[in-house]
Amino acid sequence: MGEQREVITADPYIVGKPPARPDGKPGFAAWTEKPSDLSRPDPATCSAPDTHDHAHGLIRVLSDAADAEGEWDPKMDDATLLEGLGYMMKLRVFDDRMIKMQRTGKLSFYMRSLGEEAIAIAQTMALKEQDWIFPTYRQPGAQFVRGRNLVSMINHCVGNIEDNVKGRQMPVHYTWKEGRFISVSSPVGTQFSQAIGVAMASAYKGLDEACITWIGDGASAEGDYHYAVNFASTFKPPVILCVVNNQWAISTHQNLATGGQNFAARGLAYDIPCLRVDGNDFLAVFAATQWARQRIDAGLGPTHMELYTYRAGPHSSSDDPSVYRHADEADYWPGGDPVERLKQHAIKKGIWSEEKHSALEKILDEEIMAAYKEAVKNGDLANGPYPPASTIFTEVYEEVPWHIQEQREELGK
Amino acid sequence: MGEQREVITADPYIVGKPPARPDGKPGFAAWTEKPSDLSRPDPATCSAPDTHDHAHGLIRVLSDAADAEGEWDPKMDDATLLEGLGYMMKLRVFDDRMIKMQRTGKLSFYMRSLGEEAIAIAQTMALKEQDWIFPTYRQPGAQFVRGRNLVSMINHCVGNIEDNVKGRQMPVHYTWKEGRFISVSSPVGTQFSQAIGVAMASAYKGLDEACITWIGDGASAEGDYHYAVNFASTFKPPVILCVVNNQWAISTHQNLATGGQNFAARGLAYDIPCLRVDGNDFLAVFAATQWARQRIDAGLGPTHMELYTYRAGPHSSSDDPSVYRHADEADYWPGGDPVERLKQHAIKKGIWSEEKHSALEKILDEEIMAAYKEAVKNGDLANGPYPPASTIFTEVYEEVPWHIQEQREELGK
Amino acid sequence: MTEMNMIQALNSALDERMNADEDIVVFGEDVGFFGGVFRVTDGLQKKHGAHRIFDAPLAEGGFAAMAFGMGINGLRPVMEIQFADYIFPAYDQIVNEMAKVRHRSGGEFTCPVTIRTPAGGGIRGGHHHSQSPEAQFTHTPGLKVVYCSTPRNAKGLLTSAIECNDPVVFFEPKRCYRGPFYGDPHNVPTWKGHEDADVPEGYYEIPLGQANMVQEGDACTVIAWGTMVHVAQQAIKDCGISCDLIDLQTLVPWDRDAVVNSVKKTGRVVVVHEAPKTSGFGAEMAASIQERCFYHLEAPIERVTGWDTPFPHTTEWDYMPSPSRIAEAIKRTQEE
Amino acid sequence: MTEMNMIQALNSALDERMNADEDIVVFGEDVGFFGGVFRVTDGLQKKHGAHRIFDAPLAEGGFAAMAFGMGINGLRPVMEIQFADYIFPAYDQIVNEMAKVRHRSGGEFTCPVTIRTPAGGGIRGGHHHSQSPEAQFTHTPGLKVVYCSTPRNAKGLLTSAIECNDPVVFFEPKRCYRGPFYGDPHNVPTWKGHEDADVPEGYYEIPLGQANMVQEGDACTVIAWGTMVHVAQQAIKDCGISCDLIDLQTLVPWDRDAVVNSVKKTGRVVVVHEAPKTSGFGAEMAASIQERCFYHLEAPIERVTGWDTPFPHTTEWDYMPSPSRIAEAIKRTQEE
Ligand SMILES: Cc1ncc(C[n+]2csc(CCOP(=O)(O)OP(=O)(O)O)c2C)c(N)n1
Ligand SMILES: Cc1ncc(C[n+]2csc(CCOP(=O)(O)OP(=O)(O)O)c2C)c(N)n1
Ligand SMILES: [Mg+2]
Ligand SMILES: [Mg+2]
Repeated sequence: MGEQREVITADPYIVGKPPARPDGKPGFAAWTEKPSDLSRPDPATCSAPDTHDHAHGLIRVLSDAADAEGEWDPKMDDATLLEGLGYMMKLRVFDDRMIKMQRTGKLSFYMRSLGEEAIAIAQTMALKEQDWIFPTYRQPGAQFVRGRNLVSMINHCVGNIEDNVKGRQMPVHYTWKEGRFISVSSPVGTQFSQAIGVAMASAYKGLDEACITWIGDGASAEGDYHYAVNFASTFKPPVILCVVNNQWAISTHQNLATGGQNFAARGLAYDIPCLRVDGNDFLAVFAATQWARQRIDAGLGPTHMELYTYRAGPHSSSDDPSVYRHADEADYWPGGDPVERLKQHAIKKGIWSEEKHSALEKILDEEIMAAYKEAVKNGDLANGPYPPASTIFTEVYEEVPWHIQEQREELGK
Repeated sequence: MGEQREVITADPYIVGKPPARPDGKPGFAAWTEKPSDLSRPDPATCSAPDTHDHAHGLIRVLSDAADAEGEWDPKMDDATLLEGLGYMMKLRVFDDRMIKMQRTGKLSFYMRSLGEEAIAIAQTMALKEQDWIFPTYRQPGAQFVRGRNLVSMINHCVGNIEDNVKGRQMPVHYTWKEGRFISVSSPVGTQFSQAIGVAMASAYKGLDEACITWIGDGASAEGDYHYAVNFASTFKPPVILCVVNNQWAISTHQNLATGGQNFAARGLAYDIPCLRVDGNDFLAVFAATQWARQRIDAGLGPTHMELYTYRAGPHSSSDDPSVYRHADEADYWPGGDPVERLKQHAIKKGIWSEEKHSALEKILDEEIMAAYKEAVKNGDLANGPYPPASTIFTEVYEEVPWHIQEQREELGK
Repeated sequence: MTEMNMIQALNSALDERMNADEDIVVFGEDVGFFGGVFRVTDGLQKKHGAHRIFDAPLAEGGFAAMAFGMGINGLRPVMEIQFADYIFPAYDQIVNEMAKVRHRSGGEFTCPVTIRTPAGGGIRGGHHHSQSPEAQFTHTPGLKVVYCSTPRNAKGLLTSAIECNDPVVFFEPKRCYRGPFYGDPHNVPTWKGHEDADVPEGYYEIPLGQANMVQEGDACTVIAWGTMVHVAQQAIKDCGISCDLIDLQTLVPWDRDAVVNSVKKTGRVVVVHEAPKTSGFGAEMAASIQERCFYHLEAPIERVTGWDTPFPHTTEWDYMPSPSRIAEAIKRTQEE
Repeated sequence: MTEMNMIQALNSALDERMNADEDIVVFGEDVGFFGGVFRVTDGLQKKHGAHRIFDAPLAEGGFAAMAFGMGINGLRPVMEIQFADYIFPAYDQIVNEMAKVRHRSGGEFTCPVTIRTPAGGGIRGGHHHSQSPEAQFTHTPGLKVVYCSTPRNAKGLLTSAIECNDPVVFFEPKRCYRGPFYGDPHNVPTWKGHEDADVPEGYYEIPLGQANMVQEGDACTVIAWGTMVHVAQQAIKDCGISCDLIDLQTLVPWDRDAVVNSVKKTGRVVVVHEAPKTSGFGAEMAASIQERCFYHLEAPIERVTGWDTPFPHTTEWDYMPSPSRIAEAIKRTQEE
């Protein structure tokens, strides 16, 4: 890091500011880190102090020239690599479709993963099938890896009668227990500390299960972040704690949210190995997560990592970032686009081409459009049908208690 | 540090344990740190990374031979040194008297500072008169430095009609605005994050005021700890954040409360200079605090420090530590006693003697006994009189609202 | 007088107070440069400076603690919780700390903090963008609790809240930010032309503890706050029964005289709120009214409330009290 | 049957459940080796192992989150909050997370957590060791709320709470740990010889949602929970009026039939609790009873409660409802 933090005022106390507001010139310090900068310590013996450089540097695999380099190169086989590329593309197409549909009122609201697709996808691919995924709204991509049915995802987003959470939560708040994808909750940060418990329960039962969870740069200011890190430090459960630093929390740049611009290193003092990872480098994200999983295999417990990335789109469908950041800020971001970077790498490797890419995009578009059409047969937010009003009263408790039963009868639906 | 953390079980997850339970042999790693180990960086230019060694080592001034040594030696003048010794002795005599009186029912409850007297006293002496003190129950000593009337302190502890908080809080929950000693609150940790606001308000008003606050090793697990550190990192207000690591939180040893045994270093990743200080070394505590205050003078804002000490007595008058730790554990503690260490130093310097010490003890005992007798004239918990029942209803709001007025009338007192 | 929507009225109160009183500082998530996700603080940073109004780190408990510290050290902080659903990480700082510091310190320290927060449903917010947690604060001595309902009382009450030397939790019905809501999601009027959209531009206060008699009648007393004031008004219109409609405005301390006098007149009561029924503030209203007006009551006090369930997303119109549910309740009070 | 005090009864419930069900884990501050500051978990670590019962870091919000995570992943955690006053840092995890996860996940994830916590006054605990915050949980759908009062129901109810597949907040009246409290601080009986100190040693449950009719009478219905059950019993004795005394035991969901049937019989009601009056659970009782029994009521429902102030230290006997205040209220109900 070492970047100078930009401030609006230091008098009487510091109030930070982003590198640029809409009328300024966006600035990001160029990345000097190279894939060859950092060693890959043995995960089965590595201690927290051994990761000092990894917490302060940046783990990369894909070079600017789109080659895979350095000790962290996971040497991914071609099929897996293309699979990952496909999931990222799928998520992007999916997000685009949903945003379009949101504009027509079929969904109340939507949140894209734009620019951050590599994270949940590469990470889920690096984990075992039985591992628990405890996401925020910015990691829906994990579901593609685990093979969730698209129609079911869309049923949820449009809140129709087939929504598996019965129209109770806003779109993007997926639940999918079968895929070990734990219910998304709106209060930011809560999952981070809860993941400790999930991992401890797996360990308690003697199962080979890990739990991965994420928190945003913004939400890492919540108490839950500290609980998670300190409890992970204390009990050493099989958990992977990921701070997704996409630079922004709605309109609040990380320069306003903390004075320590490096999130990764926070775990060192808690005796947890820490990695800072190029979040837009599919291979680096995969490799770092695989390393963390290997630590868990070795019985060593938690890893803390920062995924350094950039929120390329608006916070949500309700947000217009051009009010608070430069409209072209994304163009100045030196970290590139995760899909584009992996695509170029695959092309360079000779296993992919522009034509194949376009063709796949088209297939995905059709697949998603088909799923969408299938889903809205079950209704959508604009037109219904919705889950019946009776679902308001069920599953509040295991059994409906008398007072809720009375209320249900009062509603008479 | 580097001490191996002791655990009861590592299967299926780690559960720590103290070096010894009542039937074991107490163990503390010997201190290898010497007063000459650590440099004293220029407070007006020092950055967080410059304190790496200070966060991981231990700042000491008083050597095992009771000399003042090393760069951190504050070169305290004799009068000030003896003044400090006197305050520590006074606090200890005061605590002893109160514990005795608690046993007779004159107080409901009491908490001593035994073994930790140097902390609040040296720190308050190192600060400016106008600085805010935001204590836990373990820093009453600050009041002696600021000259609080003993009778008033005792009036509070025995909860009589002259208690300035009107019998509303338990003993040791002092409030003394005139001395800029902010009201003690039972929920642990809350003051730590609140201190940020106190410091920001002082800065906002353009006043040369700092705020010092403390939190226990146990309570540092609360969200408030993280809020404080991250807000201090963000706004850089004139605050001194002190973690008092006295090894125990009631029966819970720090080995059960975190896996990272060093509390000091936690602030580094937040871009806050961090010091780890021998908390039983009056001169080191003074010097470190003076240094932090000089940073504030220079407009640089927060310092984070760990005061490494040992809770030599029970948690409170309700506690019997021999149930959960070795009865003689204190004897194994290598950090010595803060009063004894400063006393020996003063004797070695030729400005103090055993006779003077005993004489002062006697004077203090009489002074406190006299204050005690004076205070209980205003009543005590065993016999009353208590603050009138009407004080239940006042100062809940600025003015008594109608519903509370009605209730007061209902009570009819 | 200027016509304002509720957002503008709140902005105007903040602006006027910040002009008048240097001790006011404002913070919360996204309230600085951006002006808040609902735009209530729009333009204020430019006017008053980043040291007076700024974005806080995303930690409600943390900036509540900061507000506490500023409050006891002479400032008058106004903090925004982005959605009332997210006030709970700050709950300890509010109920154990802010609420008690005056009392616990024998009056030496006071905490004049205002906590503004958009609350309530009607925006398809689901579980965690729709709650109306006022009752979770009314049980804590030391806090004042306010719930505005129109641009006019939003300004008047916020001014008083900021001036108040006690901590105030100030709820804003987000559904009514841009227009009143009469219970029909397909009817989305703005505040334009509404008489309560006429808001004084300068200093304007409505004392805390004072209810607003929205309309008078003699057959039933309808008590509501927030969005439900408008829904209840629609219900009264729909059922054609002559009602007193009391907008409580301040829940703690509530306006005893307004309520008791009305109930003594009508003998019938319907209390309406969005929050779940069990232990909602309607319970306190009902309990207190029967204590004070027992011999005047001609029918059971009715509560029309949200259900005792989490707040749903797609089916929210089946959750929020509707004009017809309220009208039914009013009618039931007349049957006896 | 063995004679137990409340601490032993709770310990026995935990022990029996931990023996029977491997999925139970127990944690909280000082509950491990030490056995808890009130000794409720004494000896259990030795018996069941440190992986099943251990000290949590001092972070109520943190170990509530841990309980949540364990709960949704198949365990049945029982966590202790050392004093109910310290439950608020965990409030968000309890009301926004535990309470809602079953519903929000369409029933895919459930959270069978039990939160035990000593509550209430009478031990000179002042502001922050005396609160009785049950009402702050009864307003949250998805939570069950229990308040025990004797060794016998402590064991029976805790067993049911642990077995319950919903999150349960379980309040223990710390004043009654070692003996019942009849409102006279100078009279400190133990549980010895009390009929409710006879507790079954093995599995023993009392269903949640069921009240206990402590004694029967016909002139008034007195409803209480926790310590106040005993104080109310004393008051009934003192005033010599024939009363039904209902120990509610479970507040959510409360026992409608027991309450309604009694009120229909007596026509008069006094609700007693320690917590402040405004928005206390007594408000819900009064509101619900007048809804359901309006035409049977002969007098206003009385609430005898703590005052709407923080809980004091030296003057706590002027704060807690006393037998004489309760007796006065019972008498008032007879006057009409
Ligand atoms: C406890 C809580 N406070 C506030 C919000 C409102 N909110 C939703 S997302 C968000 C910003 C989150 O930023 P970050 O953590 O960086 O995640 P990102 O959106 O960048 O992925 C805020 C303030 C919330 N959902 N929960
Ligand atoms: C929020 C909260 N939880 C629990 C308690 C009960 N309690 C009082 S002191 C204490 C231990 C504190 O230990 P530590 O922070 O190390 O401070 P020390 O007593 O050692 O000075 C506990 C658990 C409390 N007062 N507040
Ligand atoms: Mg972000
Ligand atoms: Mg300690």
